[in-house]
Amino acid sequence: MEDKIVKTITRIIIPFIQLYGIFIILHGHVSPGGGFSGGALIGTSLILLTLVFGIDKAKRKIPHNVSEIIESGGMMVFVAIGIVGLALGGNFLANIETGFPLGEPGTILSAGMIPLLMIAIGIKVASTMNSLFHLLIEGEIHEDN
Amino acid sequence: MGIVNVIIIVFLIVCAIAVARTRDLLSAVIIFSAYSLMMSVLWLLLKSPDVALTEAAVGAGITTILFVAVISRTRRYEK
Amino acid sequence: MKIIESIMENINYVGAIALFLIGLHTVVTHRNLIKRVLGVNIMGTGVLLFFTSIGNVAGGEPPIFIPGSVPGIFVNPLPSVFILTGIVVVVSITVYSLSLVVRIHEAYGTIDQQEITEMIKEEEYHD
Amino acid sequence: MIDQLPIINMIMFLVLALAIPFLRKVSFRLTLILGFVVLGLVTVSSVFILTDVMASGPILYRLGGHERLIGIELEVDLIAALISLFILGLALVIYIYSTGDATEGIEEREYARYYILFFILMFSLFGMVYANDLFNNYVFMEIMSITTCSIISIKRKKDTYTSAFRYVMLNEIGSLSFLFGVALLYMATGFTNITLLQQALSTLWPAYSANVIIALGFMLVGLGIKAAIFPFHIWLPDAHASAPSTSSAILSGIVIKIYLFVMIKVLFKVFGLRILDDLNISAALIAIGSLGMIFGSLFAIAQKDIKRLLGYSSIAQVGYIVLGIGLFSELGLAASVFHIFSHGMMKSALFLSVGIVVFQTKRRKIADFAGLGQQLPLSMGVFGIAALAMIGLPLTSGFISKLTLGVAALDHNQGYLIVIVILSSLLGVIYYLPILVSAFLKRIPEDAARPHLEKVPRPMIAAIVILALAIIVFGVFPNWILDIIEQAVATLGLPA
Repeated sequence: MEDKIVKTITRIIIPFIQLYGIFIILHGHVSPGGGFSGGALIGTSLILLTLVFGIDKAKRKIPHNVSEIIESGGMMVFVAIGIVGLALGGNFLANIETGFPLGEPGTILSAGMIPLLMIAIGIKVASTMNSLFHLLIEGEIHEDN
Repeated sequence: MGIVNVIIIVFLIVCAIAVARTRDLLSAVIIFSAYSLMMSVLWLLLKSPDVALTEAAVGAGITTILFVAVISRTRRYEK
Repeated sequence: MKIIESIMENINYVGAIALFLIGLHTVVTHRNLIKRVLGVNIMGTGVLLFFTSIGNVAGGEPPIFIPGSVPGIFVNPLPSVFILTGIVVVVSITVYSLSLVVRIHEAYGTIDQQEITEMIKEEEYHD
Repeated sequence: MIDQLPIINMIMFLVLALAIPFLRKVSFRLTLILGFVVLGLVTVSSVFILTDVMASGPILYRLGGHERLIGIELEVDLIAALISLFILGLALVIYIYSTGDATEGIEEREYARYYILFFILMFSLFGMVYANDLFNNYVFMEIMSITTCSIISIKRKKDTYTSAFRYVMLNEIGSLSFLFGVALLYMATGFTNITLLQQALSTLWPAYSANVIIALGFMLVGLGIKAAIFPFHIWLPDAHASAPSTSSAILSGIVIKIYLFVMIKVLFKVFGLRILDDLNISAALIAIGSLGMIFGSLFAIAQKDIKRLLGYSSIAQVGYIVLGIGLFSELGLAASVFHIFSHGMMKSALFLSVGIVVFQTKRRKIADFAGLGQQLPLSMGVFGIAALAMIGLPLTSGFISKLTLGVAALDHNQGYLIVIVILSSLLGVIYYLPILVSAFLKRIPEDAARPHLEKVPRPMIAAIVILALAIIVFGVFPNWILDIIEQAVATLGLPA
């Protein structure tokens, strides 16, 4: 798309969308929302980027191999946080028993490990949504081995 | 249940039937997007703001975009 | 009149079942593949709406704890969790089947089930 | 420590699947070796779990230590431990086979993707076997349907896409029906945990009979679609015909069986015998099973493509299992579980040996099998053993399962079912025997053009030989396993 208005508006609006997504991810345990919805919002902003600036530029920003690493890595972080509970004698994904600091209810730094899980999920979902969109408009994943 | 709830449900059913009957796939997808948005309003009414937020972001946002992307790659009208 | 009243009272359940059936009808009878994916989506939201209606309590509040306030009656938060998971699942199924639709279109040049079936039959005939 | 083993098993599969994209860049061999190590470790820990469960009862595990009402609970009882070992055994054999050749249409660079899918599939299989929660069963079902569809459509060929699409649509109808059933039960009781549901339903059943009946119907239809029980089987033959052999073996040998296991769980652990007897589910299941046995075999006779034939034969065999479940007696259920094992081995052996034949000759029509017995004695020999086991020849595992099923039917005073079992076996003779006869006994003239044969990698041969041996061992010494199965089934509270 060669429309200057669209490009300018997109440039302005994308940071705000992403900020809102980050807000939702970080406040997942105190207010509505969480990793998935916030990640989906960030993913939408990345899709908007692709729609306006074309797939080549979007791919230069987040290449396929990077997003692959982010996706696997996000899940790995999730599992790793779960294993911390296992290693410290509690059950898998144990929260309080593991000794995560609980903080003060109602603030961001509370609820033990849940914010960490939310961040891992959020990053993974955002990247997955983006790469799924790329996959659909391109058809094939070009793997660069 | 309030009257708003009933109106939303009727709207949802009408939208669903419209999605099934419309021959133009792009219109069907747009109607589906409106359907999702209405669904998220209904979920807000039913006191599940979490779900409403997610449905608005995912159902009305990403799903629609993906459908439109696929339609642009395949074809628009149903035979 | 009594019937209408009871429908009005349970409008969410009625709506959920209606949506489920409309979606099912779309998946089963439609020839167009994209329409069938849309049908799955409608079916899914129907089931999820059913779940929410179960968790809803008349006069309840959203299950969010605000420090300093006196909590009233909360609606059941567990169905919300189910629905969130359900939405994720339905989206992933949608994306997967859409990518299949794209591949099918590349292979056959059409997304009409009946045309595809005819093409496959013809190929088998030539074998 | 032993309490943590179930979740550790699942985590190992998940972590390996997630690590493959990183490992691939180092070396592909490493991935293969690591996969082998993980499968071995999980096998060891599953054996530990089995011995522990046999000694001291079911293992309960709560994720995050939350209570039953809101948390995710895993329960490993004796049947679950047995079934997980069965999955592992078959998966190991299929894994060995696929290290020799995952090809047959899969491109070289797709290998890594195949193994990612394989391990995520294993993760979801274990999740389904262990989960003591209907909603989690649904979630794992969905993970499984996406991974199985991808494994079917991994071959970049035209017809795989359409069959995968049909599979995914029908599967989705099935799982949403299941979810609807779960929602109805949740509406009536407020639980999705199986243990709590069972307690609640036994008291609530008269009050919420409409909910329970509709929920049972929806769940049975959903699982029926997924397990390819007779009237809902239409997706199965297409999916088998177009998929690579390893995928067909996984699909027919493991995936379908797990849905049947979930059906056992839903029927006997959630609803319980009283509700089922009140609704007379037994007769319905027996009828559906018998119809499946007859019609599956009849359809199989008409096939020209060997893999389609095997697919239809699977439908008939699922009929046996449903029939055994429908008898609602300990012996019947034991026969079903034994048939789950033995059919898993037989069908995998058939698919994998056909896979070798297709690999070597590049042909898959039944007519092309003529005279192959002399050329490929080993793979056709395994095919022959497995086919004879399918028919139910003594000294094979297929015979034992049919015998047990017949005895169970007699115990249940339904002797006419034996006639159906025998009839279905005879139909099996009609479609399996001609292949064997023409493969081994038909003489091809010396000057006839013989198909060019490719060299077979050793792991593939090893895999099918292991399966053939297992079929015979299970057939000669069935009591090893039947004893444990009967002990396991006894925990479900069925009449003897």
